[in-house]
Amino acid sequence: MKEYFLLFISAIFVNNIVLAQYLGNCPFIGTSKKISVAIGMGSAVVFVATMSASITWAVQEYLLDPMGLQYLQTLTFILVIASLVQFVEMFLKKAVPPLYKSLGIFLPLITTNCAVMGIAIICQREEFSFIKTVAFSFACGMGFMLALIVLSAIRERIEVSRTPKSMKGTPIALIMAGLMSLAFFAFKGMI
Amino acid sequence: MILNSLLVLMGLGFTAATILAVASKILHVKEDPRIAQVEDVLPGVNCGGCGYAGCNGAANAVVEGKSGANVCVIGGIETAQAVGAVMGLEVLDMELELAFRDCTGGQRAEELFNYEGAGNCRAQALLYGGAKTCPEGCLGLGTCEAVCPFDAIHMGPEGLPVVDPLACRACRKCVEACPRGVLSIVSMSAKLLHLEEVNDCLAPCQQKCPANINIPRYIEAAKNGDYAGAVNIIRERNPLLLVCGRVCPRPCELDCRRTHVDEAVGINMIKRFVADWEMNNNLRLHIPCAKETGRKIAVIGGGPAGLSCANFLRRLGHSPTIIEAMPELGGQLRYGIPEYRLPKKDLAWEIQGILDLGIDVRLNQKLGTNFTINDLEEEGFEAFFMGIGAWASGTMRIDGEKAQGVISGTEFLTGIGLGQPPNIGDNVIVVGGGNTAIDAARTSIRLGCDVTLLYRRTRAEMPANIEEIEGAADEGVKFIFLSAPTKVIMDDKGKATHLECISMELGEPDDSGRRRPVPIEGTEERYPADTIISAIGQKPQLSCFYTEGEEQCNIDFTRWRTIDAHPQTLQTSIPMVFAGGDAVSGPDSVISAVGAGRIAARSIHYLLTIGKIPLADNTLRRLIPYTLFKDVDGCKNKTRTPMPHNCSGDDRISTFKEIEGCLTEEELQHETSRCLRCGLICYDRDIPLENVFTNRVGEKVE
Amino acid sequence: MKEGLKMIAVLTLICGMFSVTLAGLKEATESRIEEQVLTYVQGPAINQVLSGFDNSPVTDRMKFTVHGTEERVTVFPALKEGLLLGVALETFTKGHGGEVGVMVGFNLSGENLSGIAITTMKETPGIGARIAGHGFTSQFKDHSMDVELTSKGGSIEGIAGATTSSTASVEAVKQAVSIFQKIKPQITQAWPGGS
Amino acid sequence: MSKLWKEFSKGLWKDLPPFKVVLGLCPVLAVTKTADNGFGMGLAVIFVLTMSNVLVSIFRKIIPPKVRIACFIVIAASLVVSVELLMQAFAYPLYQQLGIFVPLIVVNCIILGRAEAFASKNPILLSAVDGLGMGIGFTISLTLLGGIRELFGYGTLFGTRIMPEHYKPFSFMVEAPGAFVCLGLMLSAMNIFTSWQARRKGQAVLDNPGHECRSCGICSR
Repeated sequence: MKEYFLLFISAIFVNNIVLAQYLGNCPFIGTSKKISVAIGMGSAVVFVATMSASITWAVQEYLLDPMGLQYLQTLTFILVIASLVQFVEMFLKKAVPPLYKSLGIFLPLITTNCAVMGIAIICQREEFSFIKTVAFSFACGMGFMLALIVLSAIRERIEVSRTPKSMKGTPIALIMAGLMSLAFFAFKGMI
Repeated sequence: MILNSLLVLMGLGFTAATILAVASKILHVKEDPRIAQVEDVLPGVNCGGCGYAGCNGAANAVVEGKSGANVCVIGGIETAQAVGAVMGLEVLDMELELAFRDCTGGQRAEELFNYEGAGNCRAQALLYGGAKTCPEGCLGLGTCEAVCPFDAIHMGPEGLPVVDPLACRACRKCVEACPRGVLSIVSMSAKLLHLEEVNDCLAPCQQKCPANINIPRYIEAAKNGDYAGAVNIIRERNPLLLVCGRVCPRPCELDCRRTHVDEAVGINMIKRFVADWEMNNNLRLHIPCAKETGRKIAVIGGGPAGLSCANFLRRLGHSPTIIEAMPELGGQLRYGIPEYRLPKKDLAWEIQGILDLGIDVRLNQKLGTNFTINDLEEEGFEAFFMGIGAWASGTMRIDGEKAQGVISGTEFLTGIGLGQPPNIGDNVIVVGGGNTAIDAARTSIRLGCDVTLLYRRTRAEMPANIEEIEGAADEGVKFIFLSAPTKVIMDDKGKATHLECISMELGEPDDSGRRRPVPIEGTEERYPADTIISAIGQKPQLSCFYTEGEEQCNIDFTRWRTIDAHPQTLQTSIPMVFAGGDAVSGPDSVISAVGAGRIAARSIHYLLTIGKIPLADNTLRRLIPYTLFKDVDGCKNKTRTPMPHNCSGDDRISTFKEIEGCLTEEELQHETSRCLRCGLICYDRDIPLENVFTNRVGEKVE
Repeated sequence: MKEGLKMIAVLTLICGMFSVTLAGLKEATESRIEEQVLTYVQGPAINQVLSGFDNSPVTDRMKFTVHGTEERVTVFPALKEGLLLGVALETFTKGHGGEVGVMVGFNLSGENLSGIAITTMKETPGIGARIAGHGFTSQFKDHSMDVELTSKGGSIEGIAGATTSSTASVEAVKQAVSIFQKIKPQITQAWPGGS
Repeated sequence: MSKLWKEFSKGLWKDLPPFKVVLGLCPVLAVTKTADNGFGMGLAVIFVLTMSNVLVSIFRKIIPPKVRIACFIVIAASLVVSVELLMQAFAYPLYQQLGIFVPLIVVNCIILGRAEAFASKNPILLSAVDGLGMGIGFTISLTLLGGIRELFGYGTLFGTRIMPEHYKPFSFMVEAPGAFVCLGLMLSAMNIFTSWQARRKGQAVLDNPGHECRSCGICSR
């Protein structure tokens, strides 16, 4: 139990997927202008990351490893993730329309989110068990969501404050992200 | 290994593709195929500028008809045409929407405190709601300019955003960004449909005007020489500007802030100038109408209320038909107001302009006699407007009223209007103190009679316009105040010869706030009269609503025997029937009828399009107290231009020539320059505004 | 349906095409990649556990079959002027978070360990991961072939709080010792002994 | 020729990623600890981008629109796998340094973005030139950013000591926060430069020169 707790803390705070591991930065900057959007995108990432990490775990364990085709990891993973995302989108649209309305529009944005692919690959490189993979990918997704929501909250405030003209928009967002990352550094001592 | 790789990858590709292909079949949500087509032609950027959730959401909205082909704000006309091609929509018919700034204050609006924080309106609004005294005014820090993705907004020299209509794509970004609701995205229809709300920027004159004409704006336009602009602004609220420019009792001028400096701005003279300018140059400025809807509406009564209602319905895209009982349109404008106040040719010119929008007319058709509402319903009319006016005269309730030579004011004026002046002899007594009484008296003067006007209260209580009373006095009408008729004396043939009257004194104030006249016993007096015109208490003729032989009708009336209609929607007890003008309010001004016509048109439009009539709870109902100042400082006196007169002397009392004239351009310049350009609470001072801080609205800190 | 079939066909074919290309590329680069991996992953570890050689242990590596089993072991020789000084080999045991890989160096002259280095491990950072630290591994330098943790009566101090990781690395060393002893004759045959 | 040059040069300045078009941020931030790494990553991207543009352009006529993205992904992923293999074979230390970001080239928006926005609509040569230009632009940016971070963070440039002996490395620069802040400052500097240039030429100064995620068509799928 303690192990999983540590895994959670580590994935969300210490090794935050965006702020410490540099993954998923495009949507991090791109969808952090409004809190409402950030929440939608964040939950979509949690959902898809958990799901794709689990499936890719199975692909690796039962397909690539037995056949000795580890070198095709990248190719198979991205193929699986892309189809998965598209499938989930179709499924949600049919089965759970309310969820689709709140989450669905972010799903297409996720295919090319390197956080999702990155989490899947990290799970493989760390040789996690299945349960650990699920837990880790979920925690990483939560970390992404946390960072995204915090940044969007900051940006909503920044929007109304005096920033140098050249800093407006993306530059100041990046610097804010840098300061957040610095703040998250403090968690390094936790574990 | 090559074989393995081949098998695994092909297998994977095959599986993925198959699953997706099958899933897309099984999980296929029944969607209009046009959604995908529309989505294909949209830019696919998911920017959200259109207000829908991504391009897919926008495509859905288009297909469901919630949005037009021009849904995409960034795609421009090409995208709109492509979407239109998919949907089979005509793109050019889409109504143009633009960002519109309500506030006119800018730098002249006073500030509560000196703000030196972040240069952003939203930041300033976080601090006590912003530094401007006016609760609705533009803060002027240009957040809208910053958020505009199309570079269409720039801060003007007055500290107000100026929208470039060519660059604006109505993306709503500025509307969302503005913390004060100064900007809105409006189309022409939206402007016509808007009911003034207390948080709009409303100068007192605009609040007071029964039709809520945007007076400061049209005066501003007239001042800048943009007479066409002024005409268009007036037409947003009042299609009868030639008429009102002549006969309006101008309630707006009563509350003009300039009255606290010297005299009210001659608002109506300015209106008349621009209206005459259009007519005299025979311009017939283009009046835009929304896309045709094909909904048929019957407007019963071709008076000011009916004309106004039909005009606005037509401009909103519907197809109204005016059904008029008289041989010509105009109602009281034609048959009540004498020629010397409103020349018939001007009226005809104005009415023609309205009819030219595409309004059908049926003349000589009287409700209840020639047709019923049921007939019209069977004909395909979907809604009805009752603008039947108040044509029935009240009685004097005295003996001998049935005598020959006693006629009602409306009857008399109608006869004149129809070109059949009744034979009234030499001595005429007019009973009543309203405009109808004065009109009857002044008309009788022009027919060469000796006219006496009898009113039971004093001159100060007369409901008629002061100018009218003065005009009547100038023309030789004799007034007998504090006198009420008691009996008509007849000769053997039943013809009236004298009117017996009794003197009155003013007692306690009654419900209307006016002091009730009380007769003084024993003061009866007889006045000789060939004709007695009773011009008191006009009421609507309601008999037309009763089908023959039935006691009841399904429309409700008030206890004053007017039509009972909801004050904000003008809906009657029958949902599809609306009523307005004198028929609802009792005898009232033209401008009130015009205002009612627009409100009814708005209600009908909403009922026909969305099935309900939306009402904001902050609709303007009475004057906003904090906008009515007791004193207006910082302004120098400027004399009001006197009303120009066209004729005098014999010409005036013996012919029906129009009396009042129109301003010259110089006079117009002077008069428009007197306007303080009021906003909700701001106005133009002669002294610069720097360091004028107020702690409460309208009160200066010493 | 026809469109669906085309979709499937195109995707499958593209996958197939690229898989062949990639497999070819993989075949072609396989040996070179192995070399690179050995140079950059095992190389540094070998440098830690062996000393005084002038050859490239990675290039001169050889594979031996452990006597009595099917297992094949790669042995890296340390040669000086063509004479064998010592050898290194890598063994793996199960640790806390996965496999622990240990490179164990043997001194041919003194018949004892020349040192060990951890090549791969995924132990808990800050605790088990300390087995890779100098404090732990240096205990093995010039240690006799008989290694055991103090808790089990030996002389190697385990890492406090990381019994599993310590045991795993010691087990790996033990395993390496047993392999070394089994293949020692083959080694001395393959390279001329220095001593 | 001029058309080719136009397509090529736009990646070098007009649409220079990631400064003018904020795309592919992850590798930009992650692998620019040193100029070396940035340059290596850039080379890998050039290879994948050019090749994927060429391949997409070749296949653009036979790929059904519905599986378009899937096919592009397969093409890009295959190229990335090749890069992985080649890098392991010939530049193993770089492969170790770049780590997880080599496979992640496949999800770099630039690759799919160019495939979708350009290569799927243009002939082979133009696509190749477009990919090459964008790739080189990306490489220059990465090397520049890497150089700056390395210079301040380690005091070296391409591994050679540049800063004076007594310079104390500012290790903030090579950590994650430094990456964000440094990129932010560079973007801002870029803005200042662009507006200065525009003003010099007498053009209207745009407030936000395209730092929106708009140009990448891929997010929308």
